[in-house]
Amino acid sequence: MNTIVCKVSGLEKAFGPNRVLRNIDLELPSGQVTVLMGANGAGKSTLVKVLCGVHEPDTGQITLFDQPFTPHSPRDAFAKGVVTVHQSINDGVAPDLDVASNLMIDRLTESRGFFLSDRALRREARKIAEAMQLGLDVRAPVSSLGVADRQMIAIARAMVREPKVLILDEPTSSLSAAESERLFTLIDRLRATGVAILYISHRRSDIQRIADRIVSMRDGRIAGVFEETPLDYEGAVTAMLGHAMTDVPVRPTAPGAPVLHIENLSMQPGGPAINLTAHKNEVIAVTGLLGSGKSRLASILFGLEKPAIGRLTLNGAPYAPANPAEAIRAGVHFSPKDRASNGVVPEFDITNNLTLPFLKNFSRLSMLGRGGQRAATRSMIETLGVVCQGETDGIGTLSGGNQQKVMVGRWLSQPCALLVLDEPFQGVDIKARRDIGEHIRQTAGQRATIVFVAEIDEALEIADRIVVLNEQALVGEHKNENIELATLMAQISGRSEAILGA
Amino acid sequence: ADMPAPFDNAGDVKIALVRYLSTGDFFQAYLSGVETQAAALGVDLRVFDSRQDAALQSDMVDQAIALGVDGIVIQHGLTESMKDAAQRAVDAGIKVVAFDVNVENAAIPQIEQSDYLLGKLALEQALEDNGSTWEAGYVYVPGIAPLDRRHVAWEEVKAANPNIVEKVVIGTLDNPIANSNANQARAALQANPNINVFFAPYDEFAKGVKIAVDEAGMTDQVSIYSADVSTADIAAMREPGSAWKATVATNPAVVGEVSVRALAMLLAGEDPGDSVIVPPTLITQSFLNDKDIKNMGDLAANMPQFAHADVATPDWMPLPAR
Amino acid sequence: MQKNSNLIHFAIRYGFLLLLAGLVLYFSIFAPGFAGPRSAVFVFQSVAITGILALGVTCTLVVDGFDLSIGSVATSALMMSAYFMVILEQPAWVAVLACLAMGAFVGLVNGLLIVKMRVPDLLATLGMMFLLIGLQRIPTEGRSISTGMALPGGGNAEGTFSAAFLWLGRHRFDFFLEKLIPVPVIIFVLLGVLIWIFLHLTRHGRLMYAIGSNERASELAGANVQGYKIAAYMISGVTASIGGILLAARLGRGDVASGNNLLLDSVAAALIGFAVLGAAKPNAFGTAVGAIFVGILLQGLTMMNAPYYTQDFVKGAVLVVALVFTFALSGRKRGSGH
Amino acid sequence: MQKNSNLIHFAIRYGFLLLLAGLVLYFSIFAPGFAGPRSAVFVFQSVAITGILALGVTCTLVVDGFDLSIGSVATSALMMSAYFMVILEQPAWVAVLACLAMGAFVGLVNGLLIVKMRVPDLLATLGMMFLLIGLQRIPTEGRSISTGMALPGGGNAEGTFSAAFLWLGRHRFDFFLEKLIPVPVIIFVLLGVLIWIFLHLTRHGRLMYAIGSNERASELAGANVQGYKIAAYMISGVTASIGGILLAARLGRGDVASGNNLLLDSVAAALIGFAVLGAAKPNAFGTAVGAIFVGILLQGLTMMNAPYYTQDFVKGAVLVVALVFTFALSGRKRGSGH
Ligand SMILES: Nc1ncnc2c1ncn2[C@@H]1O[C@H](COP(=O)(O)OP(=O)(O)OP(=O)(O)O)[C@@H](O)[C@H]1O
Ligand SMILES: Nc1ncnc2c1ncn2[C@@H]1O[C@H](COP(=O)(O)OP(=O)(O)OP(=O)(O)O)[C@@H](O)[C@H]1O
Ligand SMILES: [Mg+2]
Ligand SMILES: [Mg+2]
Repeated sequence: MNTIVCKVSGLEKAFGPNRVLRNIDLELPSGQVTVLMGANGAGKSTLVKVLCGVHEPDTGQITLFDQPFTPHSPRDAFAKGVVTVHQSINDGVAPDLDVASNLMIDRLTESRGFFLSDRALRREARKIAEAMQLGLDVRAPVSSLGVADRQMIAIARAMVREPKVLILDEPTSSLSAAESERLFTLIDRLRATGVAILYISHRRSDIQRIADRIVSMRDGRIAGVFEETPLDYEGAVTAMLGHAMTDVPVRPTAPGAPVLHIENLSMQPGGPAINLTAHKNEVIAVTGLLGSGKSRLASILFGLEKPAIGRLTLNGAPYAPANPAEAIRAGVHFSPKDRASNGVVPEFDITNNLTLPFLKNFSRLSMLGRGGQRAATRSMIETLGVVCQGETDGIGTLSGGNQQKVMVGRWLSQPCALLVLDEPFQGVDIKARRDIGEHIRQTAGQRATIVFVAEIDEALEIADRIVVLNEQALVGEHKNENIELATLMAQISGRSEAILGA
Repeated sequence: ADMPAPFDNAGDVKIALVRYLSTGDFFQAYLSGVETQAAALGVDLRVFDSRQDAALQSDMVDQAIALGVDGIVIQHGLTESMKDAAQRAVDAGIKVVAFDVNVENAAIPQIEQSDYLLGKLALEQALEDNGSTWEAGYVYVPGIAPLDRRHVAWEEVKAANPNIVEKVVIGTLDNPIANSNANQARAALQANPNINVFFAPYDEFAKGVKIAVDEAGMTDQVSIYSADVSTADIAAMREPGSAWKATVATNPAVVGEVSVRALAMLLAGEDPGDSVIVPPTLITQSFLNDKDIKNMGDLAANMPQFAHADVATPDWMPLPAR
Repeated sequence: MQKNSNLIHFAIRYGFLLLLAGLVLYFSIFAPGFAGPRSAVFVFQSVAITGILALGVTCTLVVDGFDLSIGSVATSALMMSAYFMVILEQPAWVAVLACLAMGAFVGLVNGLLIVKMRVPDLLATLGMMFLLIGLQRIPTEGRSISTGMALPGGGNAEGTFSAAFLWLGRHRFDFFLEKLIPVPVIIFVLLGVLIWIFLHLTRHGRLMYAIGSNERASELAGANVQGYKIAAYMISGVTASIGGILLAARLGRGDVASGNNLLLDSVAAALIGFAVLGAAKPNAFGTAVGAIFVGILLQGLTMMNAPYYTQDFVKGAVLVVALVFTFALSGRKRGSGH
Repeated sequence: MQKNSNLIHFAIRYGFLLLLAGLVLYFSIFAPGFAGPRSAVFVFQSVAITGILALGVTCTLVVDGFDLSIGSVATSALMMSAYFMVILEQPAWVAVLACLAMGAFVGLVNGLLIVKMRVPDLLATLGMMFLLIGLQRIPTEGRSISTGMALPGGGNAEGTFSAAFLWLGRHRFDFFLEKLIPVPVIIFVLLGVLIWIFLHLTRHGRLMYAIGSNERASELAGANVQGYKIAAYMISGVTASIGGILLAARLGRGDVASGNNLLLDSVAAALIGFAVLGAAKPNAFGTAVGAIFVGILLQGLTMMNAPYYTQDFVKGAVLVVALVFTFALSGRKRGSGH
């Protein structure tokens, strides 16, 4: 029998009137991966933050190896062997420092020595990077890396610490399949050494791959614990939602008039040429590995970057936006990935965050009409099911998934010619993903829609047509009907060049 | 040509002016006096500006020594920081005079504009105009050497005239000085509506007090006495009904000339005396009005004792054009 | 518990205003002559110029910038207006327009340095500050400018500060009482209302706050980030030059001065503004209240005959206490995601 | 293309140092007496105190803070050391220790205000600045302190600045030439090396940079963020008080008016440091070079007989140009993902 490493009982936590954790009992056995499931805003991250010393609980006990455990700071928790990778990537790395320092920050905080040898630091860091198969130059500044690499750095740092309890809060939300798999292999290794792992995710594939037991949370309560093999995933989902989920298969609709032509576009000088046409009433999912060029393509569509060559036409007119403002004026809406850096305005409430790009629509002679803003926000909160106290809540008080809903809702709130969404489901729970997907499909008739997703499940759930990018080349196109998953996977990973011609 | 050595070869004589304070009209005029006298002598003048950094000022003396100058004029500064530096200069065989700073050195003549007398003369005029019973306002910022010396005169006059009631003391050196003091004076007048004499022994202070008096509508009631003068001050004193009744001043340009002349005498082996005092002049509002004086030039033209000081003027000394 | 948090909420929101009211009450009782409309107007008058500068700083703070050059812009405007009228003998409106243009130009250069050349704001505006302090003294070789002054080229300056110009600094409008409200106060209040409307009621202001909170997100939401940042520095430059013009009109001469105190006092006012109504961010109303707060404090202390050095001390103490109060109670941090 | 980018890289890294070298060359040729060991020592001496303060500011900049109170800490130390020796008649070491303790205490209070009370750094240190400016004048009612001064309570101050204390500011060590290198220069260089080692070669320094780059991430990684921030302000307070002590030792008197420009000049030095070796972030070596740069510029200009007001102008112009150069070329921004 596995020993219980960490035990939580009767835990309560409230933010003002909002009771976020209610009477939580939880056990983390050694050598097992406990997956915590719960809708956005259920209280998962809050529970994590209590465990790792960011928040103090109102009442309740935590024990670690049967000793009372009351961490007052992350430092405290660290020292006792509770290591956490947080949900927000921005909470993971110091961008102005190089990779080596970032991999070693936590060691620096507790080493006894006074002096620091950069060479030794880099040597250690290289070891970590190798062990975790990071493949990064440890001298590179983190500010030059993308989110996925940043996330991997934070994960790598946590995993090599020989933790007793490892907490991973949605670690794969910005990773692609290959990296995720790498992560899972490492988790397997840690599991084998007897570490108790708490893993939070909304992704079915992750959960099925990694879980030894599932704990479902609903509205701040534990709604069910599933430990018998085979794990009852459906049951866990039902417990976390309070009702069962039914699969609604996508029925591809007939595409309307063409909206966007991408003609012979190369992202880099000498890169492969891309041709793609997006139609009205059509949802295209672009999928591919990390670094395959998805974000790059999305940036080009929104005027953030210039293609090396090629041209774009939007509704028949040449389209070459110089900046986001021009793109929006031309009717292109774009929800970027990495909401914390690129989307959320932390000092604003939900209303101002949601209406930010369209303030002009809510103002007369530049004077803002607060009423209109709030009404529009209320309806979007309703549509997407944002869990909040009201439309004037500060965005920072929302859970990660709900912030993401606001970010997507921002661009759905006004009609447009072309909607581009980069990883719109980052950190969004299954139910909400369905709701948002449905809403996107329902409203797809007025525009063309391109969604960039690394997860195939997500692509299958939303798209009429799935397009595969590999190394900045378009290597496959599929109508979302009876897709051969094996072919799709092969194209994504670029294993079979032969398929290109097909 | 008929000057004593080393001025027979004046082009080779190098002198340095090492300044502590430089910002403001007084210091600008002083500099121009130094420059004109140096030009009249035909010597090479270098100016070191420490901008109110006393430590830097003493370094600058060392710099001047290193530069191999023949004479140094020290303009203002702190006794403690300049004493040693001045001694080093003397040790290096350099002739030194000091303006308005006591470097406690017998070999160094003091040029003074007698701040005490500035205060004293202004207050005597105030007593003459207003009798010996007033409610007074006073502007003072302790710790500033010339103001401290003018303060001595105020203390004396207060002690001698028990019916002078010091109602308020204000004063700040916040920039712009006139504006900040106007704000303070305005508050003081509001709180003490019976004040009838304001002693503001620095023209920036007086300017500020005048603005406050005008704004408070007390122009007829209050009289202002100050020290120092500039073209702008003349205009302010001459405004119709101005409360600014008198000021006492030495001509900073003259003081600058005298400083250089005293140094030249030292260089020529003559003794200007331990202290060279440039006497101040009383300038009243009525005098300015009577003579229709509009600026410093007019003032000098109408007031010979202001325009020139016959101090440190041996026969051979070339003077700037009068 | 609930009650307690309501109390704290109340304290955060109104604590500072209550402090202000308490101060007014205290001085009204203990400082003779403090209470009364003239005295009140005078408080406004004494802070009008700092307040105007502080409003400009507020705009740069909103876009997460900072303008260290305002003090020197104000003194440059002071010198420049005098130069135009006294030495170039131009009419008042030319001098005023030239100063405003100068302020806008300096703001533009600051903005371009920061936005296009990516020089950090503190650095760019510090450099500009030194530049202007030097520049404003070159035309007159460091002398103050007043009618009749000797010109470097020989001869005397013949121009005068025109009555129209002096009116800007000295005229008082009748308002219940005769000759009560001076022009600078009206300009201060007007500018305060204008900037308040701009920052809080228009979409431009909202976008500026968004830029200050997350620049990249705002850019991706289509905001013209560079444009707004430049605009903020231009507003700051123009308000500073307005301050300088009013200063010149009050003093009636071009006074060489460093403007350091103007800078510090107006920054203090803008920062105290954070504490007003628990805003915890730059805001125009708070800035105006902050400026008035400092004015009341200094006025009261002067009336009670406190020596000048205690004024700085009290100013600092009240600033610290007021802010500890606000920030410690409200406990807000820059938003952190999850 | 490659070559071009190499060139740019070179320009970013060494441009500023080349500019410095060019300046030295220019002055050596055109300013008589500029070249030479004594002149070089003057430069160091004239920037030693500013430089020491700037090193402290650098530490607060590293943790993404800012300390506006350093100037007033320095003048407080100046007054305090004089007060201890002249009025309380204490020996030099007591005065020095008291000043250092005062600096550390002020830094601690700043740090606590910022870290525990969550008062924004600019605000907390601005308040502290006003507080200290007032406070340092209260014991002597605003007068300068020198031996023989009249005491407020009657009688005269009998104490003196001891020789040991004055030694700190005035002694010059022989080094090739007799009496060449003054103590403050040695202290400046020592502190520079110390702080450089601390920031760049110890794990504490690295963590401070991490905190400055992302406070939250560092905290979650277990760094004692509050401790380090407080430490940064304490370092800043102590270095500022060292600056004040040296100033007192050079002046030999507690002069209330000294130290006005310390704040801005040392901030300028620290900010110029960003441009050195293309660091684009606060760093001790850059700060020291920045201070020396300003010193050389002013020294050279003085020797070329430039009037004081052109010095500010040139200082500003060079600052702006050097920085535009670095930042525009390097084009770094604070990191954001793709
Ligand atoms: N600092 C805070 N202040 C106020 N409310 C908060 C705060 N942090 C979290 N909450 C609230 O607590 C609830 C739970 O948030 P939490 O982040 O734990 O959700 P979650 O389960 O992690 O959701 P997600 O899957 O979206 O990450 C939400 O309603 C959120 O609004
Ligand atoms: N601004 C940039 N400068 C240099 N290289 C870049 C830049 N942006 C992207 N790249 C590179 O271009 C390639 C495509 O990156 P991109 O971010 O578009 O990939 P992606 O498929 O969106 O991956 P992800 O899953 O991380 O979003 C990567 O090799 C990346 O390193
Ligand atoms: Mg969460
Ligand atoms: Mg990417």
